[in-house]
Amino acid sequence: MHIAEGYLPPLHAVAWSAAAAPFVVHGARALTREVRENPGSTLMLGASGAFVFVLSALKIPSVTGSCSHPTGTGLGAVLFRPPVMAVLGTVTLLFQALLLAHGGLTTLGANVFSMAVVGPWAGYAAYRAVRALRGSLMPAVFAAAFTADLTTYCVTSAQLALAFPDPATGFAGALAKFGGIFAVTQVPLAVSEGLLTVLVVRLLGQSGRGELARLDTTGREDTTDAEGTVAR
Amino acid sequence: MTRPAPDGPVDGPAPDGSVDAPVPGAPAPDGPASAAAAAPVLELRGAAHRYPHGPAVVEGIDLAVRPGRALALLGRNGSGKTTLLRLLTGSLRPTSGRLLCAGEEVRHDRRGLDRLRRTVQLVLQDPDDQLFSASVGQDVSFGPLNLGLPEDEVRARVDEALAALEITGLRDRPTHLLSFGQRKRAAIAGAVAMRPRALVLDEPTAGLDPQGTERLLGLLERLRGDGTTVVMATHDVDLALRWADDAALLTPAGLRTGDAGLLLGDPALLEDAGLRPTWAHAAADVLRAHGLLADGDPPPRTPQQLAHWARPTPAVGH
Amino acid sequence: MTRPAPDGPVDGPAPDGSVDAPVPGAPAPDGPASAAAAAPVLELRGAAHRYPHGPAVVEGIDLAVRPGRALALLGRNGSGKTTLLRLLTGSLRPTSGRLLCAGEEVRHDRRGLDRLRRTVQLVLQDPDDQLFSASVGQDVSFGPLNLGLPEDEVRARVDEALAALEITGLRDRPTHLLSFGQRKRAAIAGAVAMRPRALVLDEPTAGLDPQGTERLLGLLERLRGDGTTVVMATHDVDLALRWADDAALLTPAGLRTGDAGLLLGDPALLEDAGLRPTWAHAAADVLRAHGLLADGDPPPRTPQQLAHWARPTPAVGH
Amino acid sequence: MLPIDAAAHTSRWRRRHPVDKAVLALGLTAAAVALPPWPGAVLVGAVTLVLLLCAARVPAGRLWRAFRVPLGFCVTGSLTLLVQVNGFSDPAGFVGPAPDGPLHAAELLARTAAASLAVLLFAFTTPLSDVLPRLTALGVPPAVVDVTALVYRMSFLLLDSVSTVREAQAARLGYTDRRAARRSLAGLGATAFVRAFDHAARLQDGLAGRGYTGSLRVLVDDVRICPRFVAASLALVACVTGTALLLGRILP
Ligand SMILES: Nc1ncnc2c1ncn2[C@@H]1O[C@H](COP(=O)(O)OP(=O)(O)OP(=O)(O)O)[C@@H](O)[C@H]1O
Ligand SMILES: Nc1ncnc2c1ncn2[C@@H]1O[C@H](COP(=O)(O)OP(=O)(O)OP(=O)(O)O)[C@@H](O)[C@H]1O
Ligand SMILES: [Mg+2]
Ligand SMILES: [Mg+2]
Repeated sequence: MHIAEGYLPPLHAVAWSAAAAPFVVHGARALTREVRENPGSTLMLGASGAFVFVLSALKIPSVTGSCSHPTGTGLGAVLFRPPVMAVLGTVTLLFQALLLAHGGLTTLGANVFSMAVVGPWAGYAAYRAVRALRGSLMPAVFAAAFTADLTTYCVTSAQLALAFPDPATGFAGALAKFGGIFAVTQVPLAVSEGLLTVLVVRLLGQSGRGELARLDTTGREDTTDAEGTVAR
Repeated sequence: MTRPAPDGPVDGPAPDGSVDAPVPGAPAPDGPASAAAAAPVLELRGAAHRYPHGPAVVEGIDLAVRPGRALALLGRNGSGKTTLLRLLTGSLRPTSGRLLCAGEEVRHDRRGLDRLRRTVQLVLQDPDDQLFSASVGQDVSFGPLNLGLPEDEVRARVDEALAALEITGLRDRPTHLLSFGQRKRAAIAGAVAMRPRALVLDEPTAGLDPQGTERLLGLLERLRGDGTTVVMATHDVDLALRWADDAALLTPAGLRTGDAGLLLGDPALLEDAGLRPTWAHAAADVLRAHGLLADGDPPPRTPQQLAHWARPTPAVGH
Repeated sequence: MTRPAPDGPVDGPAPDGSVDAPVPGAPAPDGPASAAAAAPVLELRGAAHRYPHGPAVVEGIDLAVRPGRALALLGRNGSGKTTLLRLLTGSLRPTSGRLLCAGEEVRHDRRGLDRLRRTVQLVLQDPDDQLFSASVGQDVSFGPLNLGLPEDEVRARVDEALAALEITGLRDRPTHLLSFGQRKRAAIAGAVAMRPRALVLDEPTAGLDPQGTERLLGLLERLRGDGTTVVMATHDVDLALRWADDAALLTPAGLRTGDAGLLLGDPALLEDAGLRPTWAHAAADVLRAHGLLADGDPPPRTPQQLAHWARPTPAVGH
Repeated sequence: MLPIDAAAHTSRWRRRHPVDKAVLALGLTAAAVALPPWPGAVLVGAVTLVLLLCAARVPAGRLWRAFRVPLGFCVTGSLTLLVQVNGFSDPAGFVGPAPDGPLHAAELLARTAAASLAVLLFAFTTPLSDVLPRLTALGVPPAVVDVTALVYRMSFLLLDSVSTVREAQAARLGYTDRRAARRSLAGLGATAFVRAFDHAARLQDGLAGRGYTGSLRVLVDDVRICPRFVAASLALVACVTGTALLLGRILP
């Protein structure tokens, strides 16, 4: 769930944009460096971005029976690394704002911060943590997707609570209010997305196309994978 | 897509006046068709479809797919062939009009579509749109598993479908390592494993080499022999003439349906539908003009058949 | 892909013994060809290619693309047509053998390829593999900009290419809202804007309806008139016979090149190459057998031409 | 395929420079967010609606279908302001109606609705394909612009294939029950991934022949920024702002 256009007061909108900017700029630098060193990667990065965009447009059934859209940021972060995901996530959010009227331009900063920065980093951290504990690939992938999804919603709740503190109990009350609403809908969705991501990764593995080389190299920094592309 | 205005009514009798002549290309009345039930397997009545925000793509469509008959659907690019096939198989819901399956109206809800999909299966033009599992065998098993069949039965169906398409040897191969023709057959196997009464194929021979086309036609013939009704969309007029019993042509003035031999021998109608005249009819005209082919006899269906007439003793008929 | 074993040597004289007969389908010697230079625009000598981890796909290829002549490349699925075209245009490097451009050997480094690409352009089968930009005009400008031309010149080239393909009206249209035929022409425009001496097309008529095919052939004819040499891969034997001066057939025994009329009239060779006999040759055989066509005259190239012979006074020739 | 995108490509203002439209639409968006909701946002919303329907001639039906998506979010978002959390110890109950809740909710609704409309004014008149190549002028690194433009083009192809594959799965009863749906969706996700990268590889081949060496520079139309349109837009935004502030003093 994105924060809708005009939902945040101007000060908040500016502040969240400022908070997200360094991450996006860092990502843009990493991407530019990647492209300079390896010209072919432009197309691979385009494909990654399209994949993330299309993934976020898929409708998946949630455990509760309702339908919702996955964020796809956990899988994206594991496959393409969080800095690059900051850029791809920003592009996705921009497209959603202008092509689908989801989210918005004034709230872009806030949405980028939750979905393209915190979510991917948290998901990636969860993935690395499980792997470091000698967990196998599938639990790690589940952890990445689940964590990325859930932290995104936690951050969104906090953003909303900061903007609209509860008249009686202030920030804490508002956090409970927004967090409570989201918890009901988002925890099942995060579980769904985690399970689905595991299935997708398993299928990719079975097809033996080498795409998963990306996942296997993520344990070692700065090694280029079979396709010599995005991961860095 | 610019369409030429229709140049005159196309509903009159066929211009060659051969309406009453024995129908070339039609199977004998005691062919496999007559055994099946008389009600059309699938029927569209007054169906129309418009995509959101667009004009109507097809309108006022009356089309009956008769059991056991081979139906070819022809028309120019963008005329709505794929749309029509999707209407026929329930993938799209007509914006007006009705779809009937074995005489009963199809309701476009979950249960209605479930039932329809046990009767009819669509094979898309691009096999990659249908193959999404890791191996051929897995992919073919997808449909039968969704039918809720027990594992043994699923296995049997997969075996049967792979055998029917002559790709048993490819069962464990990953789909992306297959050649185009192999992927095409794997996609058809996935549909055949559902044991549909009608199989609907969108441009099945596009991208296949001539011998691959021959082979595919042979396979479809076998499926027909087993009682499956087959519908295909194609741009290849000679192929349609050779293969189909009935033809349906999408023209700017609407859908024209009828006997394949008659419709595809009508130059004005072909022109309207964005097609070119068939070699077969041109050759038959030449042969008839020179007394080499009797008026009621069917045209040669392949270059090989035509070549018979070049032999010292022309084999009339074939 | 299973290939039949070659049934005997295929390098002997054409079995119909017509080597010395005037070549049907070839242009008169004072056609547009003779004006161009005599050295082949492109030439492969003893070229072979194997993809990593695979057997050699093509081997011992000698192929010369002569200026001003239309060359058709035929062969079954997976026989290596696309591979050969990519070798010819430098997008693959032969694992052995050489590529010559206008008589000079091409070095597969940045500079050598840059020069080659000013001479030859490849149009892929799927237009979506070439259109990367959201608007047609922008996409067509990509190549000329890479040539380092000034903006005015780029604009002029874009205008010219769009006009040549008759899609000036589509300049601002987004590529994802175009029909297949329109995208195909946009992709060709992107190549034409490079003003190549040779244009190489991979199955350009696949997926086009017959009238769209006609239109594309007309456009290619115009480009040839302007001095562009055109090469195409196709599965459509009758189309190749009608359009091409020269033919190259990929058979299990190797590449056979020669006059299109001769090669495509050889049933054994066609069989070897996974093709079927042409209607045109079958019809010509029938006409000759009945004294309706002189021995040296070319076969009818289209059903419409064949139909002339059905008229009361058969028009010999056409 | 995406209705807003399709409409933007045939917009009456298509031939205007994106900056023209950005100044107008984003100026109005800023006004909608920054001005006091009453009467500011209401005024901005009304002006934007008139511009959309009368000046840019966006068909009302299309606009409504696009607008109801953000409107749904706006409404549910504002509803949360109707309640307040009292805490467990409060005798009035854990939650209760917020004082001035309806007022705050209405204000928020007005603000989000007006801002959404103003952004739709831009989205409905300006295809992204006109915007993206010009982003370098704003200081966006060329590599990022190239990638963004590719994402745009490839997304449409991928959306198309994903919906086709989904349809093919449905035809084989892939969405009849939850288990089947999960298998189908996993196949869909994996297919999307594989397709995206296959397409990138093929595109790379296709572009190499046209001299691709890492940059996807293209020539954009030579439409110019229209100073009069920009000036008029700024004047309109200023006028709306002034009127809103003035009315804010006069009105209760
Ligand atoms: N999903 C869609 N949304 C909007 N318009 C569509 C969609 N699919 C097809 N169309 C339009 O509907 C018309 C008919 O398309 P359809 O694919 O049915 O034609 P076709 O006869 O199958 O063409 P082809 O021979 O190229 O396969 C075309 O003008 C096409 O642009
Ligand atoms: N990138 C690749 N890597 C490995 N093998 C390949 C690759 N591309 C093609 N091949 C193989 O090389 C052979 C020739 O392929 P090619 O695409 O040249 O055939 P083609 O004659 O163009 O076939 P079609 O008529 O189906 O287009 C095939 O067996 C194919 O599987
Ligand atoms: Mg179609
Ligand atoms: Mg090929």
